[in-house]
Amino acid sequence: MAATSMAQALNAALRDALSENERVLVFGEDVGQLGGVFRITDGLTAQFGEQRCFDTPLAEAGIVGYAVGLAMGGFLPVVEMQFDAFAYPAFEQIASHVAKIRNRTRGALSIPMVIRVPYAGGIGGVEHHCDSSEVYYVATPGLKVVTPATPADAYTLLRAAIDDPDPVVFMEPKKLYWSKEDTELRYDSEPLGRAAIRRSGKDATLIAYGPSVPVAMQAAKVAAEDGLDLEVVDLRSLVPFDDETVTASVRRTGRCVVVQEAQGFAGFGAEVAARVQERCFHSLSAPVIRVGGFDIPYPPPMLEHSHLPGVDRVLDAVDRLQFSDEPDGRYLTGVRA
Amino acid sequence: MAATSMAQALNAALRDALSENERVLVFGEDVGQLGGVFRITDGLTAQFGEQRCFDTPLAEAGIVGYAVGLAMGGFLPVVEMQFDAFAYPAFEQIASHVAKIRNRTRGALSIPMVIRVPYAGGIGGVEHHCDSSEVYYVATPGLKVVTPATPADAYTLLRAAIDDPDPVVFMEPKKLYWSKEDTELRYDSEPLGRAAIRRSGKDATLIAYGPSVPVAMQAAKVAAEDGLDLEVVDLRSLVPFDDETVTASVRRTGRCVVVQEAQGFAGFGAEVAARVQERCFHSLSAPVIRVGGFDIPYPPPMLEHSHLPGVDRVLDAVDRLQFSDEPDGRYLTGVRA
Amino acid sequence: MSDSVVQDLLPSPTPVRLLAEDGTTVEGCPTGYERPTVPQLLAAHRKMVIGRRFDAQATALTKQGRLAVYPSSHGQEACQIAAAEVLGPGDWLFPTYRDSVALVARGVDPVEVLTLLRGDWHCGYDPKAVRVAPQCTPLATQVLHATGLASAMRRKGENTAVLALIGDGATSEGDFHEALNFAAVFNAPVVFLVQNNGYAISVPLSKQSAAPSLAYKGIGYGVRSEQVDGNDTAAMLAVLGTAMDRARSGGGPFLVEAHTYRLEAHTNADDATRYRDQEEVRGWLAADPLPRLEKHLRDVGALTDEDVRAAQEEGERLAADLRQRMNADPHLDPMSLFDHVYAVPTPQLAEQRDLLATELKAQEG
Amino acid sequence: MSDSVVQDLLPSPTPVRLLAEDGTTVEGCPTGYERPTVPQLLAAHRKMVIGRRFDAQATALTKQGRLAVYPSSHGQEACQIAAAEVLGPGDWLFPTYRDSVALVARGVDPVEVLTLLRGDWHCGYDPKAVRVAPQCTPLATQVLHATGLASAMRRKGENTAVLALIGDGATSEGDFHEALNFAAVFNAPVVFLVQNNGYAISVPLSKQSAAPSLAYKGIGYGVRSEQVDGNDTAAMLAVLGTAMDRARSGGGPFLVEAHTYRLEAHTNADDATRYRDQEEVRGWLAADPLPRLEKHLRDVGALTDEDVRAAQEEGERLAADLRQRMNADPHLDPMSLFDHVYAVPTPQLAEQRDLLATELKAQEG
Ligand SMILES: Cc1ncc(C[n+]2csc(CCOP(=O)(O)OP(=O)(O)O)c2C)c(N)n1
Ligand SMILES: Cc1ncc(C[n+]2csc(CCOP(=O)(O)OP(=O)(O)O)c2C)c(N)n1
Ligand SMILES: [Mg+2]
Ligand SMILES: [Mg+2]
Repeated sequence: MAATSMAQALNAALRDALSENERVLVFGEDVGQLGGVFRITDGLTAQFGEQRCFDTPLAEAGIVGYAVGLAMGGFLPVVEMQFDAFAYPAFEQIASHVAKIRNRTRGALSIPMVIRVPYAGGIGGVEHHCDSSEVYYVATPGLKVVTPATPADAYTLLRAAIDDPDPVVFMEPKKLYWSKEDTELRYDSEPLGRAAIRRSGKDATLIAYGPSVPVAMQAAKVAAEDGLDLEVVDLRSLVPFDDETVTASVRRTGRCVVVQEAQGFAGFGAEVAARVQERCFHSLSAPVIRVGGFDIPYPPPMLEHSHLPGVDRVLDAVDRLQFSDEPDGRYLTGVRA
Repeated sequence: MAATSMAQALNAALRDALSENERVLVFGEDVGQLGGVFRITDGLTAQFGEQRCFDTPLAEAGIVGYAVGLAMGGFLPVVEMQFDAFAYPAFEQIASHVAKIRNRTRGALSIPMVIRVPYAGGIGGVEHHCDSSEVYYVATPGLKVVTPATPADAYTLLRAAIDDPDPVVFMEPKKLYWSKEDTELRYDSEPLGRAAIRRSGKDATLIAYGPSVPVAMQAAKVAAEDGLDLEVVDLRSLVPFDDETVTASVRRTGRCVVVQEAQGFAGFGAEVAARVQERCFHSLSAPVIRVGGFDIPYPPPMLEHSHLPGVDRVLDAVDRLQFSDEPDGRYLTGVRA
Repeated sequence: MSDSVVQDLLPSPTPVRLLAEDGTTVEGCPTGYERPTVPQLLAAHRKMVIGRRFDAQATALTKQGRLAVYPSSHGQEACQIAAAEVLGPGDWLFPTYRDSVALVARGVDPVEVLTLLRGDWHCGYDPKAVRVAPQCTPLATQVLHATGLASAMRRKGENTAVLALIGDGATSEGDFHEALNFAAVFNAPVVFLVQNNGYAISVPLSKQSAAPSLAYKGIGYGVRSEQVDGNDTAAMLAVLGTAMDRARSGGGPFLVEAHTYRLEAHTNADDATRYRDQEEVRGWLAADPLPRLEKHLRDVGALTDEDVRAAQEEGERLAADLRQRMNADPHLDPMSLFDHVYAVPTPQLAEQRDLLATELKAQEG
Repeated sequence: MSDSVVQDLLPSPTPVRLLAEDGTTVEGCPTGYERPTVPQLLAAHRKMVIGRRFDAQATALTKQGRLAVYPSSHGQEACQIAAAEVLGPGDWLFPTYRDSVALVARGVDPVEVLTLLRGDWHCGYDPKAVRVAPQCTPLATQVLHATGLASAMRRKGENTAVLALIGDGATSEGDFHEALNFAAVFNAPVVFLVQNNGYAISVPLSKQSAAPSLAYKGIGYGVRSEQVDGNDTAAMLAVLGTAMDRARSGGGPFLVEAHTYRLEAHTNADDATRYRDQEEVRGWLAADPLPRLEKHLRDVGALTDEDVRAAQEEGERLAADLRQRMNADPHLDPMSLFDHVYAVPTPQLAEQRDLLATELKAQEG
C-alpha cells in the first residue's frame, strides 16, 4: 500500500468517475490545462479531453447555473469552486435552484451534481481563501453536505457524492490536501450519511468533521496520557446527519465536546450540540460544550494560529466536562461557552 | 394613541431618519414612485425627492455593492431587498464586504448601512418569497441582525439600526406587516442587543423572534388556561445576542422551548438551544426543545399551514418538558427533536 | 477588429418591422430574415386569439379567488406566440412567470400552467414531457440553465435549440451577463428573447438602462443580436425563426430584443396607476399585436370571419374548460411535503414526517 | 438609435497607439484624445523605473520568505503608472491584488502596500488618507464599490472621479455587468480600466470571451469605451486622462480596455509553463512598455542618461528601504483579533477575548 495524499485521492476519484460514467463532466476555473490551483484535477483534460474536463469563464453563478442546465440535459456535472468565499457569487443558484428543483418539480427534474468547495484555513491563506462556509449549505434543505477527513474517505465519499441522486456540496478541508495515509482507495457504494468512530473511548465523546478531525484525534491522544479515554466521532456527512452513531456514542460516554474550525456562533456545531442535548439529555453529566474558531472574519495568516481551535482549546473544553465535583476557580463565573 | 401597523411604523422610521439625517439614502427595486411592493417606502420620494429615495436597476449585488461605495463616501444607505430569496444574489457583497470591511481596514473604513429584508412566510406567497433566511446572516461575523415583532419595536429597532455604527441586516417578518398595535412611536436611542420579556411566567421559557413571537404569545395564553405559566422572550436582536436576559429567564424557569419559523436543521434556533444548555445546564429539568418549520424548501401556499409551527406544535413541545414523572407513550422512542 | 465582424454583431439601428401598425405590409425584409408565410401567420393568429382568451380567463380567476396571483401577458402575445411557434418538438423553452400564454401555445395544459399561481406545487407540468422548464421566479437565473441545457444538446449531437425568455428589468442581473458569455464561449444553441415591455414592475426602462437599446448588449459577448417590433407577429416569427435555425445548425447564440408593452398591471396585485399614466397605455393599445395581424391577414384575403369565429370558439372552449377545472380546490396531501426534498427522505425528514402525521391525527381527533 | 450615438459609444476598431513598439511616434492622435506632454511622459518614465524596481524587490521577498505571495505587475506598468498619474489628489483608485505598482506610484508606502501579501492584516494603509480602496480579492466586487463612491462624489458636488481597475477574467463576473449598468444609469464619474493581460491565472482570453474585444461591452450599457495598447504609456495617459476629465466634468462613466501582458506567472506560487509557452512570452517582451517609453524620450531628446540613472537610484533606495523594513516580522497582537469586527465588541466577542487571554497566559506560563 502506498502513502496517498487527500489531493491524490480526490484526483483518483474524479478520474475513476470520468472513466466509468461518460455523463460525468468536470469543469470550473483553471481545472483544465492547469489542473486546478490545488491540482485536484491534474491530468484529467489530458486523459479525457477538453470535452470532459474543461475551463469555464470566470463566473461562479455562471458555473453553477450552467451545471444546472447540463444536469437537466442528462449530464453529471462535478464543478469546482476555486475557494470557499468564491462560491458566494453562486449562492442564489445553489440555494434557489440546485437545492430546490427536485422538490419544485415533484421529482420530474432531478439535477444530481457535485459542487466541490475547498474550505477552511490553516494554510496561511489570505482573506476570502479560508472561510468555513459549510453552515450556509447545511442550513439549506435539499442539499447534501459531505466533508472527508482522510484520503480514503476523500476517495470513497467523492465517488459516493458523484453517484448520489441528489446535489452534494463536497467540502474539502484544504489543510488536509497534503495529509497522507497508507491506504488502498476503495469505493464500496455505501450511501452518504454515516459517521465514523475514529477512536473508541468511554469517558467523553469528541464530535468533529473535516479539518477538525485530526485536531480531535490529537487531543484524544494527549488526553489518554492523562488517563482520559476519549471517543472521536468523524461526522463525514453533515447532511444527512448520522444521529444514530452520535447519539449512541454520547449516551455511552455521557459527555460531549463538539469541535469545529468554523466561527462558533450559529455554526454547524450549534446544530450538533442542540441535537445531542435533545436526544441524550438524561445521559449527560455536563453540558455539551462547543469548541471552535472565534466569531470574527477569518484573520490574517500571522494570527490564524490564535484563532483556530487547537489541541489545547479542545482539552480545556474537556476539562470543563465536570468529571469531578471539585470546583474550578477559572470557570465559576460561568461567562464562557 | 392610534392603532399603527408594522408597515406604518417602518415607514415612519424611514421618514424620520431621512428628515433628521441628510446622509440617509433609501434605495432599491421599486422603492421610489411605487413605494415598494409592501409600501414600506410609500411617499418618501414625494417628500424627500429622487435624490434621497430612489429606484435602482434590478440587481441585488449591484444594490448592495453600490451601497458599500456610497457608505465609503459618507452616506448612510438603507436598502431594500424585495424578498428574502432575492437577497441571495447579493450574498457575496454582504458576506465578503459588508461584514468585513471594518475589520479588513482596522476600523479606518466603516460602512454603516441597513439592509432591509422582508422574510419568512405565512402570507400565501409562492416559492422564493417566504424563505427564513436569517441563518445566513447570523452565521456571518461582522453583521448585526435584528428582527422586530411589534410595530413599536419595528420603529425603534429600525431607527437604532440606522444609527448603528455597524452594518445591520434588518429582517422584517412579512406576515406581521399588517399587524396593529396601539402605540406611540418612540425612539429611545437604546443600542441594539437587548431582548424583551413579552410575558413573565415561572414554569417554562419560550424563546421566539420575529414572526414566531405572536405564536409563542398565543401558545402561552392557551397554556395559561391549562394552568401552565409560560414566560415569553422576544429576542429582537439575534446578533448581538442577549445572553443575559435569556440565561436569567431559563435559569429561573428551568425549562425552555425555542420557537422559530425557519427550517430547524442548523437554523438559528440551534444556536439558541446550544447556548441555553451550555449556560443553564444545571438549572434545566428537561432538554431544550426546538420547534420550527420542517427541513424542506418553503412549501406552496396551500400547504404552508402544515409546515409552519403553530400554537399546537409549540404546546406539544411544552408537553414534552417533563413536568411530571409519568411517562408519555408518544415520546418513549426518543426519535423526535 | 474588422468592421464587418462588428457590423454583423450589431442589431439593426431600428427595430425590425414587417407589418405596420395598421396591418399593411412594410416593404422590404432586412437581409438574413425571411417573411413568414401566410399559413404561418394564420397559425399564429389562431393561437393568439386563444392565448388572449386564456389570459383574460386567468385574470378573471384572480378576481374569483381561484388564482392567487397572475402576471398577465396581455399586449405581449406577438412575442409569446412567436416564441412557441418557432419551437420544434425537440427544442426547449425557458419561460418566466410572465409567459403563461407562451406555455399554452406550446401545448402545456392550461391548468398545469397555472398550478404555481393558484398556490399549488411550484411546477404543474413535467418539464421533460413538454420540454418547458419551470416558470422561473428568481430573475435571470433561468438563462444560465437554458445555456447549460443548450450545451447539453450540442454535446449529444442533437439538432435542437433552446429559447430563453427574460424581461427587460432582469437583463440588469449578473446572471444575464454570465449566460450570454457562457453561451458565446461554448457556442451554445440558445436564443435569448428579451421581452422589453418598458417596465420592471414600476421601474421604467430609462431607470434600468442607458443603452441605445438592450440588443446592443450582444456585441460585448460576440453574440449576434437584433431588435424587433415586439408587437409585430410577422417580424417576431421572422427574427426568432432565423435565430433558432442558426442555433440549431451550429451558428451559436443569438440575442433578440422585442419592443413591446405590458397592457395590464405587473400582476393583479399591482396598481399600475401609481407609476404610469393612461395616456401611455392608450398609445400602446393602438399597437396591439392582435388587430394588427388580423387586419393584415384580412387585407391579403387570407383570413375570413369564419376563421376568426372558429378561433374564438376554440378560445371559449379552452376558457370554459379552464374555469371548470379551476373551480375546485385541489387536494394537496400535507404528507407529500417530504417526498421530493431528496430522492429518498433523510432520517431527519422521516422523523419530521412522523411528527406531522401525529399532528394531523391530533387535529382530526 | 441614430448611427452617430452608436458610433460614439463604440471603441476604435483597433487599439489606440501613440508610440510604436520601437518608440517612434505613431502619427496622428485619434480625435478626442490629446498627446501627453513631454514632462508628463518624463514623470511617468521615472515612476515606471521605480515601480519596476519595486516589483522585482517584491518578487525577491517571496523567495526570501518575507512575502507569502506576490502577484507581479511586471509587463503591465504602462497601465498601472498611467492609472496613478491621471489621478488628482481628490480622486480615488480601486485596485485589485495585481496593482501594487499602481499603489506605489500613487504614493502609498510600499510596506503598507505589501501588508496583505506578507500575511499581516488585510489592508495596510488608511484608504481615506491615500484615497485608495483596499486591494480587492473577490473578483469584480470592487467595481460596484467604485461606482457607489463615484456617485457619492457627484452627490456632494465634488469635481473628482474614481478609477476602478479590473482584470480581463474578472469581466466575466456578474458584478462587472451590474457596475457598468449602475454607473451609466446614475451617470457616475467612474472610469473602468480593464487590464487585459491575456490570462485569468491559466485561462486564456479565448476561453473567457468571444467578444471582438472587451471594450465592446460598453455600448450595451450606454457607456463610452475605448481600447488601447496597454504597453504604450503615452496612449494610456491620453485615453485614461481624457476619460477621467470627462467623468469629473459630469460626462459619466467610461470603459477602457488595455491590451497588455503579464510577463510573470500569476503569482510566485503559480507555474505558468503549464499553460503558456515561452515563445509567447518572448513576443511580448518585445512590447515591453519601459524600453519603448525610454527609447521615445531619448529619441525626442527629452531623457538623458543622467535622468535614467537618477530614477534607477531612486528605485534602489526604495528597494533597499523596503528590504530593510520587510526584514523583520511584524508583531501582531492576537488580542487585536476582536477589535474591529464591530465598532464595539459584542458581549460574545468580549467573552471570546477573555478566553483567548486565558489561552495565551497558559501558553506563556
Ligand atoms: C432576483 C430577483 N429579484 C427581484 C425579484 C422581484 N421581481 C419580480 S418581477 C420583477 C420585475 C421584473 O421585470 P422584468 O424583468 O422587466 O419582467 P416583466 O415583469 O416586465 O415581464 C421583480 C423586481 C425577483 N423575482 N427575482
Ligand atoms: C470571485 C472570485 N472568484 C475566483 C477568484 C480566484 N482568482 C483569483 S485571481 C483569478 C484570475 C483573475 O484573472 P484576471 O481578472 O484576468 O486578473 P489577473 O490576475 O490576470 O490580473 C482567480 C480566478 C477570486 N479571487 N474571486
Ligand atoms: Mg419588463
Ligand atoms: Mg488577466
